[in-house]
Amino acid sequence: MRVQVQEENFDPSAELEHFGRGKDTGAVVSFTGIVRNNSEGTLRRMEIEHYPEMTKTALHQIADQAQTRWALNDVLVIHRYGRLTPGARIMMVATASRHRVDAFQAAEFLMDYLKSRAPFWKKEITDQGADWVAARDEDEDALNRW
Amino acid sequence: MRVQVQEENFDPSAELEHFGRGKDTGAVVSFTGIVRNNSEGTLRRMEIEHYPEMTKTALHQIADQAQTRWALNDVLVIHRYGRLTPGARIMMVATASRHRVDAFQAAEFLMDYLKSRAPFWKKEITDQGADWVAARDEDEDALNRW
Amino acid sequence: MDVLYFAWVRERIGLPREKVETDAGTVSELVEELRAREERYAAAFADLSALRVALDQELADFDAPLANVREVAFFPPMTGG
Amino acid sequence: MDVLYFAWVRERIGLPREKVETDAGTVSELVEELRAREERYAAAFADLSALRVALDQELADFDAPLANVREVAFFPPMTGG
Repeated sequence: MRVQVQEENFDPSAELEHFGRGKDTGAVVSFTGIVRNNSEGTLRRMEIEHYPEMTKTALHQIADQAQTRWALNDVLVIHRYGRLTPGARIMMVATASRHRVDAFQAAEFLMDYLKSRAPFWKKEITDQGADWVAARDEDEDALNRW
Repeated sequence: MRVQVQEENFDPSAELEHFGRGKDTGAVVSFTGIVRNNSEGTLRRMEIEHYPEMTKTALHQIADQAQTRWALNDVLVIHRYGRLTPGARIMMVATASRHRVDAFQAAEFLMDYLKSRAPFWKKEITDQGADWVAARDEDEDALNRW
Repeated sequence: MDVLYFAWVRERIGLPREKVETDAGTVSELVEELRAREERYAAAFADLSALRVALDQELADFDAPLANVREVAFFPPMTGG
Repeated sequence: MDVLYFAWVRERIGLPREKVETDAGTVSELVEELRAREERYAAAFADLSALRVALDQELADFDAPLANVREVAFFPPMTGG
Protein backbone atom coordinates (compact mmCIF):
# COMPACT_ATOMS: atom_id res chain seq x y z
CA MET A 1 0.00 0.00 0.00
CA ARG A 2 1.28 3.44 -0.87
CA VAL A 3 -0.27 6.85 -0.13
CA GLN A 4 1.25 10.05 -1.52
CA VAL A 5 0.19 13.65 -1.04
CA GLN A 6 2.21 16.01 -3.17
CA GLU A 7 2.26 19.31 -5.00
CA GLU A 8 4.16 18.06 -8.03
CA ASN A 9 2.69 16.17 -10.98
CA PHE A 10 2.80 12.37 -11.23
CA ASP A 11 2.89 9.92 -14.11
CA PRO A 12 0.07 7.34 -13.96
CA SER A 13 1.83 5.26 -16.60
CA ALA A 14 5.00 5.00 -14.55
CA GLU A 15 2.99 4.36 -11.38
CA LEU A 16 1.17 1.44 -13.02
CA GLU A 17 4.27 -0.06 -14.61
CA HIS A 18 4.96 -2.53 -11.80
CA PHE A 19 1.89 -1.96 -9.65
CA GLY A 20 0.42 -5.06 -8.01
CA ARG A 21 2.48 -7.50 -10.03
CA GLY A 22 2.88 -10.95 -8.53
CA LYS A 23 1.60 -14.41 -9.30
CA ASP A 24 -1.65 -13.73 -7.48
CA THR A 25 -2.79 -10.60 -9.34
CA GLY A 26 -5.30 -11.07 -12.12
CA ALA A 27 -6.91 -7.62 -12.16
CA VAL A 28 -5.61 -4.06 -11.94
CA VAL A 29 -8.01 -1.10 -11.91
CA SER A 30 -6.89 2.51 -12.03
CA PHE A 31 -8.69 5.82 -11.82
CA THR A 32 -7.14 9.14 -12.79
CA GLY A 33 -8.84 12.45 -12.03
CA ILE A 34 -8.13 15.39 -14.31
CA VAL A 35 -8.93 19.13 -14.00
CA ARG A 36 -11.82 19.64 -16.40
CA ASN A 37 -12.51 23.03 -17.91
CA ASN A 38 -16.05 24.38 -17.59
CA SER A 39 -18.37 24.41 -20.60
CA GLU A 40 -17.48 28.04 -21.39
CA GLY A 41 -13.76 27.25 -21.26
CA THR A 42 -13.13 30.07 -18.79
CA LEU A 43 -11.32 28.10 -16.09
CA ARG A 44 -7.86 29.55 -15.54
CA ARG A 45 -6.78 27.29 -12.74
CA MET A 46 -7.87 25.21 -9.80
CA GLU A 47 -6.36 25.65 -6.36
CA ILE A 48 -6.46 22.69 -4.02
CA GLU A 49 -6.05 23.42 -0.32
CA HIS A 50 -5.58 20.63 2.18
CA TYR A 51 -5.04 19.97 5.88
CA PRO A 52 -1.55 18.48 5.89
CA GLU A 53 -1.63 17.16 9.47
CA MET A 54 -4.82 15.22 8.65
CA THR A 55 -4.52 14.32 4.98
CA LYS A 56 -2.12 11.41 5.09
CA THR A 57 -3.86 9.85 8.10
CA ALA A 58 -7.25 10.17 6.44
CA LEU A 59 -6.01 8.65 3.18
CA HIS A 60 -4.36 5.78 5.04
CA GLN A 61 -7.56 5.12 6.96
CA ILE A 62 -9.57 5.02 3.74
CA ALA A 63 -7.04 2.70 2.07
CA ASP A 64 -6.97 0.45 5.15
CA GLN A 65 -10.74 0.20 5.07
CA ALA A 66 -10.62 -0.84 1.42
CA GLN A 67 -8.06 -3.52 2.24
CA THR A 68 -10.24 -4.82 5.05
CA ARG A 69 -13.34 -5.02 2.89
CA TRP A 70 -11.88 -6.51 -0.29
CA ALA A 71 -9.16 -9.02 -1.10
CA LEU A 72 -6.52 -6.67 -2.46
CA ASN A 73 -2.92 -7.37 -3.37
CA ASP A 74 -2.03 -3.70 -3.55
CA VAL A 75 -3.48 -0.20 -3.20
CA LEU A 76 -2.11 3.11 -4.44
CA VAL A 77 -3.45 6.59 -3.68
CA ILE A 78 -1.87 9.79 -4.99
CA HIS A 79 -3.47 13.20 -4.41
CA ARG A 80 -2.07 16.58 -5.38
CA TYR A 81 -2.59 20.00 -3.84
CA GLY A 82 -1.70 23.52 -4.97
CA ARG A 83 -2.34 25.20 -8.32
CA LEU A 84 -3.46 23.09 -11.25
CA THR A 85 -4.33 24.17 -14.76
CA PRO A 86 -7.08 22.59 -16.91
CA GLY A 87 -5.96 19.20 -18.17
CA ALA A 88 -3.64 18.61 -15.21
CA ARG A 89 -3.92 15.41 -13.21
CA ILE A 90 -5.38 15.85 -9.73
CA MET A 91 -5.16 12.39 -8.27
CA MET A 92 -5.17 8.68 -8.96
CA VAL A 93 -6.04 5.45 -7.22
CA ALA A 94 -5.11 1.93 -8.27
CA THR A 95 -6.12 -1.45 -6.90
CA ALA A 96 -4.85 -4.97 -7.64
CA SER A 97 -6.67 -8.21 -6.82
CA ARG A 98 -7.18 -11.80 -7.97
CA HIS A 99 -10.61 -11.15 -9.46
CA ARG A 100 -11.97 -8.07 -11.19
CA VAL A 101 -14.87 -7.44 -8.82
CA ASP A 102 -12.65 -6.68 -5.81
CA ALA A 103 -10.41 -4.31 -7.76
CA PHE A 104 -13.38 -2.43 -9.25
CA GLN A 105 -15.36 -2.15 -6.03
CA ALA A 106 -12.35 -1.10 -3.96
CA ALA A 107 -11.41 1.59 -6.52
CA GLU A 108 -14.95 3.00 -6.50
CA PHE A 109 -15.03 2.90 -2.71
CA LEU A 110 -11.70 4.74 -2.51
CA MET A 111 -12.97 7.41 -4.91
CA ASP A 112 -16.25 7.89 -3.07
CA TYR A 113 -14.43 8.32 0.23
CA LEU A 114 -11.70 10.56 -1.19
CA LYS A 115 -14.41 12.83 -2.58
CA SER A 116 -16.15 13.44 0.71
CA ARG A 117 -13.88 12.33 3.56
CA ALA A 118 -10.37 13.41 2.64
CA PRO A 119 -9.54 16.99 3.75
CA PHE A 120 -9.13 18.66 0.37
CA TRP A 121 -10.97 21.76 -0.86
CA LYS A 122 -11.07 22.95 -4.44
CA LYS A 123 -11.28 26.55 -5.57
CA GLU A 124 -11.91 27.42 -9.19
CA ILE A 125 -10.45 30.61 -10.61
CA THR A 126 -12.24 31.62 -13.81
CA ASP A 127 -12.26 34.78 -15.94
CA GLN A 128 -15.25 35.82 -13.80
CA GLY A 129 -13.67 35.35 -10.39
CA ALA A 130 -12.91 32.74 -7.73
CA ASP A 131 -15.31 30.21 -6.20
CA TRP A 132 -14.97 27.31 -3.80
CA VAL A 133 -16.35 24.14 -5.35
CA ALA A 134 -19.46 23.10 -3.42
CA ALA A 135 -19.77 19.53 -2.19
CA ARG A 136 -22.44 17.70 -4.17
CA ASP A 137 -25.28 15.84 -2.46
CA GLU A 138 -24.79 12.92 -4.82
CA ASP A 139 -21.18 12.54 -3.65
CA GLU A 140 -22.32 12.36 -0.04
CA ASP A 141 -25.10 9.96 -1.01
CA ALA A 142 -22.59 7.74 -2.82
CA LEU A 143 -21.13 6.76 0.57
CA ASN A 144 -24.37 5.08 1.54
CA ARG A 145 -23.88 2.22 -0.85
CA TRP A 146 -20.86 0.89 1.04
CA MET B 1 -13.08 4.52 -29.79
CA ARG B 2 -10.43 1.92 -30.52
CA VAL B 3 -10.72 -1.87 -30.49
CA GLN B 4 -7.65 -4.07 -30.97
CA VAL B 5 -7.37 -7.85 -31.13
CA GLN B 6 -3.80 -8.98 -31.28
CA GLU B 7 -1.35 -11.75 -30.47
CA GLU B 8 1.48 -9.47 -29.36
CA ASN B 9 1.80 -7.83 -25.96
CA PHE B 10 0.68 -4.25 -25.29
CA ASP B 11 1.80 -1.55 -22.90
CA PRO B 12 -1.06 -0.20 -20.73
CA SER B 13 1.13 2.73 -19.70
CA ALA B 14 1.71 3.80 -23.29
CA GLU B 15 -1.95 3.23 -24.15
CA LEU B 16 -3.08 5.49 -21.30
CA GLU B 17 -0.54 8.21 -22.00
CA HIS B 18 -2.84 10.33 -24.14
CA PHE B 19 -6.09 8.40 -23.74
CA GLY B 20 -9.24 10.51 -23.51
CA ARG B 21 -7.41 13.78 -23.04
CA GLY B 22 -9.39 16.87 -23.91
CA LYS B 23 -10.95 19.73 -22.02
CA ASP B 24 -14.04 17.68 -21.26
CA THR B 25 -12.41 14.66 -19.59
CA GLY B 26 -12.36 14.61 -15.80
CA ALA B 27 -12.14 10.84 -15.20
CA VAL B 28 -10.17 8.00 -16.75
CA VAL B 29 -10.70 4.41 -15.59
CA SER B 30 -8.60 1.50 -16.78
CA PHE B 31 -8.73 -2.24 -16.21
CA THR B 32 -5.89 -4.60 -17.03
CA GLY B 33 -6.34 -8.37 -16.93
CA ILE B 34 -3.27 -10.50 -16.16
CA VAL B 35 -2.68 -14.27 -16.39
CA ARG B 36 -2.77 -15.43 -12.78
CA ASN B 37 -1.00 -18.59 -11.70
CA ASN B 38 -3.03 -21.14 -9.76
CA SER B 39 -2.51 -21.55 -6.01
CA GLU B 40 -0.10 -24.46 -6.57
CA GLY B 41 1.95 -22.43 -9.04
CA THR B 42 1.71 -25.16 -11.68
CA LEU B 43 0.36 -23.09 -14.58
CA ARG B 44 2.77 -23.27 -17.50
CA ARG B 45 0.78 -21.21 -19.93
CA MET B 46 -2.64 -20.10 -21.04
CA GLU B 47 -3.80 -20.48 -24.62
CA ILE B 48 -6.49 -18.13 -25.83
CA GLU B 49 -8.45 -19.18 -28.89
CA HIS B 50 -10.81 -16.80 -30.62
CA TYR B 51 -13.18 -16.54 -33.58
CA PRO B 52 -11.45 -13.92 -35.72
CA GLU B 53 -14.36 -13.25 -38.08
CA MET B 54 -16.58 -12.47 -35.08
CA THR B 55 -14.25 -11.01 -32.47
CA LYS B 56 -13.80 -7.48 -33.72
CA THR B 57 -17.50 -7.10 -34.53
CA ALA B 58 -18.48 -8.38 -31.09
CA LEU B 59 -16.03 -6.05 -29.32
CA HIS B 60 -17.22 -3.08 -31.38
CA GLN B 61 -20.84 -3.88 -30.52
CA ILE B 62 -20.02 -4.06 -26.82
CA ALA B 63 -18.08 -0.78 -26.97
CA ASP B 64 -20.91 0.87 -28.95
CA GLN B 65 -23.40 -0.23 -26.31
CA ALA B 66 -21.24 1.29 -23.59
CA GLN B 67 -21.09 4.57 -25.50
CA THR B 68 -24.85 4.57 -25.91
CA ARG B 69 -25.49 3.96 -22.23
CA TRP B 70 -22.94 6.31 -20.68
CA ALA B 71 -21.53 9.73 -21.54
CA LEU B 72 -18.04 8.71 -22.65
CA ASN B 73 -15.36 10.78 -24.30
CA ASP B 74 -13.35 7.73 -25.31
CA VAL B 75 -13.27 3.93 -25.10
CA LEU B 76 -10.36 1.55 -25.60
CA VAL B 77 -10.51 -2.25 -25.74
CA ILE B 78 -7.46 -4.45 -26.33
CA HIS B 79 -7.65 -8.24 -26.16
CA ARG B 80 -4.89 -10.72 -26.89
CA TYR B 81 -5.06 -14.30 -28.16
CA GLY B 82 -2.47 -17.05 -28.44
CA ARG B 83 -0.03 -18.34 -25.83
CA LEU B 84 0.44 -16.38 -22.63
CA THR B 85 2.62 -17.18 -19.64
CA PRO B 86 1.71 -16.38 -16.01
CA GLY B 87 2.08 -12.68 -15.36
CA ALA B 88 1.39 -11.74 -18.99
CA ARG B 89 -1.27 -9.18 -19.79
CA ILE B 90 -4.41 -10.60 -21.41
CA MET B 91 -6.48 -7.54 -22.10
CA MET B 92 -7.34 -4.03 -21.05
CA VAL B 93 -10.22 -1.61 -21.27
CA ALA B 94 -10.16 2.11 -20.63
CA THR B 95 -12.94 4.68 -20.45
CA ALA B 96 -12.90 8.48 -20.26
CA SER B 97 -15.77 10.70 -19.16
CA ARG B 98 -16.62 13.98 -17.47
CA HIS B 99 -17.62 12.38 -14.18
CA ARG B 100 -16.25 9.31 -12.45
CA VAL B 101 -19.51 7.34 -12.32
CA ASP B 102 -19.79 7.00 -16.11
CA ALA B 103 -16.19 5.89 -16.53
CA PHE B 104 -16.44 3.31 -13.72
CA GLN B 105 -19.79 1.88 -14.80
CA ALA B 106 -18.85 1.70 -18.46
CA ALA B 107 -15.57 -0.08 -17.62
CA GLU B 108 -17.37 -2.64 -15.47
CA PHE B 109 -20.01 -3.13 -18.16
CA LEU B 110 -17.32 -3.67 -20.80
CA MET B 111 -15.58 -6.24 -18.60
CA ASP B 112 -18.77 -8.12 -17.81
CA TYR B 113 -19.66 -8.34 -21.49
CA LEU B 114 -16.14 -9.22 -22.62
CA LYS B 115 -16.13 -12.09 -20.12
CA SER B 116 -19.28 -13.74 -21.43
CA ARG B 117 -20.10 -12.30 -24.85
CA ALA B 118 -16.82 -11.91 -26.70
CA PRO B 119 -15.74 -15.07 -28.58
CA PHE B 120 -12.61 -15.98 -26.64
CA TRP B 121 -11.88 -19.30 -24.95
CA LYS B 122 -9.12 -19.93 -22.47
CA LYS B 123 -7.22 -23.19 -22.03
CA GLU B 124 -4.89 -23.68 -19.09
CA ILE B 125 -1.84 -25.88 -19.50
CA THR B 126 -0.51 -26.99 -16.13
CA ASP B 127 2.01 -29.62 -15.02
CA GLN B 128 -0.99 -31.94 -14.71
CA GLY B 129 -2.42 -31.45 -18.20
CA ALA B 130 -4.63 -29.15 -20.25
CA ASP B 131 -8.12 -27.91 -19.40
CA TRP B 132 -10.53 -25.46 -20.93
CA VAL B 133 -11.52 -22.79 -18.43
CA ALA B 134 -15.21 -23.23 -17.60
CA ALA B 135 -17.52 -20.22 -17.77
CA ARG B 136 -18.58 -19.21 -14.27
CA ASP B 137 -22.23 -18.75 -13.35
CA GLU B 138 -21.37 -15.54 -11.54
CA ASP B 139 -19.94 -14.08 -14.75
CA GLU B 140 -23.18 -14.85 -16.60
CA ASP B 141 -25.18 -13.47 -13.65
CA ALA B 142 -23.13 -10.28 -13.72
CA LEU B 143 -24.80 -9.35 -17.02
CA ASN B 144 -28.17 -9.09 -15.31
CA ARG B 145 -27.25 -5.93 -13.49
CA TRP B 146 -27.03 -3.90 -16.71
CA MET C 1 -22.74 -23.66 -45.51
CA ASP C 2 -19.58 -23.22 -43.47
CA VAL C 3 -19.70 -24.80 -40.03
CA LEU C 4 -17.05 -23.74 -37.49
CA TYR C 5 -16.07 -25.32 -34.19
CA PHE C 6 -14.12 -23.72 -31.34
CA ALA C 7 -12.43 -24.78 -28.10
CA TRP C 8 -13.39 -28.27 -26.88
CA VAL C 9 -16.09 -28.59 -29.56
CA ARG C 10 -13.31 -28.28 -32.14
CA GLU C 11 -11.17 -30.77 -30.23
CA ARG C 12 -13.93 -33.35 -29.90
CA ILE C 13 -14.95 -33.16 -33.53
CA GLY C 14 -11.33 -32.98 -34.62
CA LEU C 15 -11.54 -30.11 -37.07
CA PRO C 16 -11.94 -26.32 -36.94
CA ARG C 17 -14.33 -25.92 -39.87
CA GLU C 18 -16.02 -27.78 -42.66
CA LYS C 19 -18.49 -27.32 -45.51
CA VAL C 20 -21.85 -28.91 -44.79
CA GLU C 21 -24.61 -29.55 -47.34
CA THR C 22 -27.89 -29.43 -45.49
CA ASP C 23 -31.59 -28.73 -45.83
CA ALA C 24 -31.96 -28.15 -42.08
CA GLY C 25 -34.42 -25.35 -41.36
CA THR C 26 -33.11 -24.47 -37.91
CA VAL C 27 -29.93 -24.79 -35.87
CA SER C 28 -31.48 -27.64 -33.88
CA GLU C 29 -32.20 -29.59 -37.08
CA LEU C 30 -28.60 -29.07 -38.19
CA VAL C 31 -27.40 -30.33 -34.80
CA GLU C 32 -29.54 -33.47 -35.23
CA GLU C 33 -28.00 -34.15 -38.62
CA LEU C 34 -24.46 -33.69 -37.27
CA ARG C 35 -25.16 -35.88 -34.22
CA ALA C 36 -26.31 -38.69 -36.49
CA ARG C 37 -23.06 -38.63 -38.47
CA GLU C 38 -20.49 -40.11 -36.12
CA GLU C 39 -19.75 -40.72 -32.47
CA ARG C 40 -17.40 -37.70 -32.23
CA TYR C 41 -20.23 -35.39 -33.34
CA ALA C 42 -22.66 -37.08 -30.94
CA ALA C 43 -20.10 -36.51 -28.15
CA ALA C 44 -19.57 -32.85 -29.04
CA PHE C 45 -23.31 -32.12 -29.22
CA ALA C 46 -24.35 -34.34 -26.28
CA ASP C 47 -25.38 -31.45 -24.05
CA LEU C 48 -26.74 -28.40 -25.86
CA SER C 49 -26.95 -26.41 -22.63
CA ALA C 50 -23.14 -26.44 -22.62
CA LEU C 51 -23.02 -24.98 -26.14
CA ARG C 52 -23.53 -21.63 -27.81
CA VAL C 53 -24.15 -20.92 -31.48
CA ALA C 54 -23.45 -17.94 -33.73
CA LEU C 55 -25.05 -17.39 -37.15
CA ASP C 56 -22.98 -15.23 -39.46
CA GLN C 57 -20.95 -14.06 -36.44
CA GLU C 58 -23.96 -13.09 -34.32
CA LEU C 59 -25.01 -15.07 -31.21
CA ALA C 60 -28.29 -16.90 -31.85
CA ASP C 61 -30.65 -19.46 -30.31
CA PHE C 62 -30.83 -23.12 -31.27
CA ASP C 63 -34.31 -22.66 -32.70
CA ALA C 64 -33.15 -19.86 -35.02
CA PRO C 65 -33.84 -20.41 -38.76
CA LEU C 66 -30.91 -21.11 -41.10
CA ALA C 67 -32.38 -19.43 -44.18
CA ASN C 68 -29.71 -17.30 -45.90
CA VAL C 69 -27.14 -18.12 -43.23
CA ARG C 70 -23.66 -18.68 -44.67
CA GLU C 71 -21.67 -19.44 -41.51
CA VAL C 72 -22.67 -21.37 -38.39
CA ALA C 73 -20.29 -21.59 -35.41
CA PHE C 74 -20.58 -23.87 -32.38
CA PHE C 75 -18.61 -23.30 -29.21
CA PRO C 76 -18.78 -23.51 -25.41
CA PRO C 77 -19.74 -20.45 -23.30
CA MET C 78 -17.16 -17.75 -23.88
CA THR C 79 -14.42 -17.02 -21.37
CA GLY C 80 -12.90 -13.74 -22.46
CA GLY C 81 -11.63 -10.92 -20.33
CA MET D 1 -5.83 24.91 21.99
CA ASP D 2 -4.96 25.32 18.30
CA VAL D 3 -7.92 26.25 16.11
CA LEU D 4 -7.50 25.83 12.35
CA TYR D 5 -9.65 27.17 9.52
CA PHE D 6 -9.73 25.96 5.91
CA ALA D 7 -11.16 27.07 2.57
CA TRP D 8 -13.86 29.76 2.82
CA VAL D 9 -13.92 29.50 6.62
CA ARG D 10 -10.28 30.57 6.59
CA GLU D 11 -11.04 33.35 4.12
CA ARG D 12 -14.01 34.71 6.10
CA ILE D 13 -12.16 34.70 9.39
CA GLY D 14 -9.01 35.97 7.73
CA LEU D 15 -6.47 33.61 9.23
CA PRO D 16 -5.47 29.97 8.89
CA ARG D 17 -4.92 29.14 12.55
CA GLU D 18 -4.82 30.70 15.98
CA LYS D 19 -4.35 29.81 19.64
CA VAL D 20 -7.60 29.96 21.61
CA GLU D 21 -7.91 29.95 25.39
CA THR D 22 -11.27 28.40 26.23
CA ASP D 23 -13.19 26.50 28.86
CA ALA D 24 -15.73 25.29 26.28
CA GLY D 25 -16.80 21.73 27.04
CA THR D 26 -17.94 20.87 23.51
CA VAL D 27 -17.34 22.00 19.93
CA SER D 28 -20.73 23.78 19.95
CA GLU D 29 -19.73 25.79 23.01
CA LEU D 30 -16.47 26.75 21.35
CA VAL D 31 -18.42 27.86 18.26
CA GLU D 32 -20.64 30.04 20.47
CA GLU D 33 -17.58 31.71 21.99
CA LEU D 34 -16.03 32.36 18.58
CA ARG D 35 -19.30 33.68 17.13
CA ALA D 36 -19.53 36.20 19.97
CA ARG D 37 -16.06 37.58 19.21
CA GLU D 38 -16.49 39.53 15.99
CA GLU D 39 -18.66 39.83 12.93
CA ARG D 40 -16.22 37.83 10.73
CA TYR D 41 -16.51 34.85 13.11
CA ALA D 42 -20.30 35.19 13.24
CA ALA D 43 -20.30 35.17 9.43
CA ALA D 44 -18.06 32.11 9.19
CA PHE D 45 -20.12 30.15 11.71
CA ALA D 46 -23.54 31.40 10.60
CA ASP D 47 -24.70 28.01 9.23
CA LEU D 48 -23.29 25.01 11.05
CA SER D 49 -24.88 22.61 8.55
CA ALA D 50 -22.40 24.01 5.99
CA LEU D 51 -19.44 23.21 8.26
CA ARG D 52 -17.48 20.18 9.34
CA VAL D 53 -15.18 19.83 12.33
CA ALA D 54 -12.15 17.65 13.07
CA LEU D 55 -10.70 17.08 16.54
CA ASP D 56 -7.03 16.17 16.54
CA GLN D 57 -7.31 15.37 12.81
CA GLU D 58 -10.35 13.08 13.12
CA LEU D 59 -13.80 14.08 11.88
CA ALA D 60 -16.18 14.69 14.78
CA ASP D 61 -19.65 16.01 15.61
CA PHE D 62 -20.44 19.46 16.95
CA ASP D 63 -21.58 18.00 20.25
CA ALA D 64 -18.26 16.17 20.76
CA PRO D 65 -16.41 16.99 24.03
CA LEU D 66 -13.19 19.01 23.88
CA ALA D 67 -11.48 17.40 26.85
CA ASN D 68 -7.83 16.64 26.03
CA VAL D 69 -8.24 17.93 22.48
CA ARG D 70 -5.22 19.88 21.26
CA GLU D 71 -6.30 20.82 17.75
CA VAL D 72 -9.73 21.78 16.41
CA ALA D 73 -10.26 22.39 12.70
CA PHE D 74 -13.28 23.97 11.01
CA PHE D 75 -13.92 23.67 7.29
CA PRO D 76 -16.66 23.23 4.67
CA PRO D 77 -17.59 19.75 3.36
CA MET D 78 -14.57 18.27 1.66
CA THR D 79 -14.21 18.20 -2.11
CA GLY D 80 -11.33 15.87 -2.82
CA GLY D 81 -10.93 13.38 -5.65
